Amino acid sequence: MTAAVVFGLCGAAAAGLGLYGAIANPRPLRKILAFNLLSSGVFLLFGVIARRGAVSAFSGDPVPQALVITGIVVAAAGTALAVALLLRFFKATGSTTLSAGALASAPADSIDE
Amino acid sequence: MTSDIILDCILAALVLAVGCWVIVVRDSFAAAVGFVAYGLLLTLVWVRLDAIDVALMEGAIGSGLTGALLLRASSRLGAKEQSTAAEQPGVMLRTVAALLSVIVAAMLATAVLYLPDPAPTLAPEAAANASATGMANPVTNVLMAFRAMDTMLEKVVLLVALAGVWSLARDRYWGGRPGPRFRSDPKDPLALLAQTLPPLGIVVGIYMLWEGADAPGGAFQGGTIIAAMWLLAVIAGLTDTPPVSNRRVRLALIAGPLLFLIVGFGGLWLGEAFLAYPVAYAKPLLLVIEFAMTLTVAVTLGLLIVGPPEREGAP
Amino acid sequence: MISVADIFTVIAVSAGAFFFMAGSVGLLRFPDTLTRLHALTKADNLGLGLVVLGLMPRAGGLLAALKLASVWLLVLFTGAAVSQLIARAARDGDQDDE
Amino acid sequence: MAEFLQFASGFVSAMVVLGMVRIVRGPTRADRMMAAQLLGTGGIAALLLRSDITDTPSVIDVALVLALLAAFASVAFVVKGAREASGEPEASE
Repeated sequence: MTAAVVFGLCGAAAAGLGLYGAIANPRPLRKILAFNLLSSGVFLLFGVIARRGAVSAFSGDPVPQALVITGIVVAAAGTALAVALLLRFFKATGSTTLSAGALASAPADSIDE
Repeated sequence: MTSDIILDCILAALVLAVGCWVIVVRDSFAAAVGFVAYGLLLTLVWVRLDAIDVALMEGAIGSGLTGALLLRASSRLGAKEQSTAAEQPGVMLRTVAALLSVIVAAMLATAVLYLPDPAPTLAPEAAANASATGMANPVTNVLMAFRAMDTMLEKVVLLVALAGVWSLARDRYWGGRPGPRFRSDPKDPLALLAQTLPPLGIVVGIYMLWEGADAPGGAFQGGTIIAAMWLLAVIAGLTDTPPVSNRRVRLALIAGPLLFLIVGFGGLWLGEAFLAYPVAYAKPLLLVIEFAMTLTVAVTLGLLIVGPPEREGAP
Repeated sequence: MISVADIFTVIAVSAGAFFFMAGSVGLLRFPDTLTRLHALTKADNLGLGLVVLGLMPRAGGLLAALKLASVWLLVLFTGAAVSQLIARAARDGDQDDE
Repeated sequence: MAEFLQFASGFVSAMVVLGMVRIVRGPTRADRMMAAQLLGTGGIAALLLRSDITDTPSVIDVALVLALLAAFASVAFVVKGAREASGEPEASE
């Protein structure tokens, strides 16, 4: 049992948790949160692969580490876009529901433009 | 060391416990606070995995920028959002979702347990070629030189995301200033914080960029810190967001990828390949690109977090 | 062979750990938000300060020691400002979640 | 010495975990935020100890970043608490 294995299993479980939250929680903001959990789990798996690739001079394989760094930034950008969409949707409809039935009953004039 | 493994197990269990709580807790604000804590714990995990560059990134983004973004979103949505909780999917769907998640997690866990041994690694190649760039930080080398194409395209992805955010503006606010105008109150401790912290933060950000050549750090970490400091000044009302049609803002947005492209085509022109750096000038060239990248990352992330234009720009 | 510096480190770090314990217990046991905030600021400032103080002689050189000190000063300053802000938010009617 | 610092780092982490119960219990948002703040400070202490144990000075930089940005999330909460919630208009238009 090494640190790599422990955190690898942790990453796998975090990815599973995130997947469950993204499907099962009806609230969009919570879906975004869950999605971030999912991506963090995947990043951890990359980290584990990097850690296992350690050779004498380096503490890890730098390629997966670099991929994770770009990944974290892209995940943050995706989160920002999703939150902006959600806030705009909330402003337009006054609700955050994603269910088609509830949206149809929203007053039409509240959707501007 | 056995005590290290015990600490690792505890840390992993803690990460999962906070993760579970973030998923199941009813209140969205509480979930967002949980996410900040989750980001902090992940930072510790990355340190334990000896990936200091990633730990810096996770610390700056996970518990900093994204955490703040989600906290603000949850308070802007307010109580209205709770009512959506009534649409809890049925037991059937939840069971299927749980089953699916368990299967995915189990498959990933199996993959972790049966990773090939010895592990494939590109570290020796990265070490062998480090002299070509003159920089000692292998991660910076990968980001800026060996996989420069990825990094450049990643910046383009950020720009597309920003275009997506801007496109949510109402027609009449197009090109205007994003976000609300926060009022400044000189007696507020927040104003003091926002006056004192950003100068320090910008120094730390530039230090990150500078250190990034030889030690953990780099353009992404530095840019993120600078973005956070700018956002702090905006929230405290000390400065306003610029109109997104501002030419200088747009120039800062494309500075990183543009410089990458110029250098890239320069490499092609000089006869080697796209993005091939002439070895004699590799280090100065990379430093210039990194500087432009820091600027671009800072401006892009900052504008992504403040959201679409909500007001008309100043005449 | 135990040097004076080592003894200093042990004492300071132990004291720091003690303040972290005090802060956590206070955060858990104190009856209302503002008293809990009081407990928290103790841990923030003294706990970390003592840990930093203990580690400073072991840091490799003046620059590293200064960096340690600057981490503490940063936490001290932001902690003070943020505690003020949290206290204000709590006073101005903070809604319960449950 | 390394053993002592290791123990201290474990102890500080354990205490912070104890404090994290407040994130779960609440009841007010300020309480949750405070617990997150404590976690940040404890995490910084653990990182500094870790940096000493493993002799990796760059870990101090991680602590520095946490020290800078931990306040940032709290501020995002406070701005909501102090301004938007108290009925003040967000925008000055």
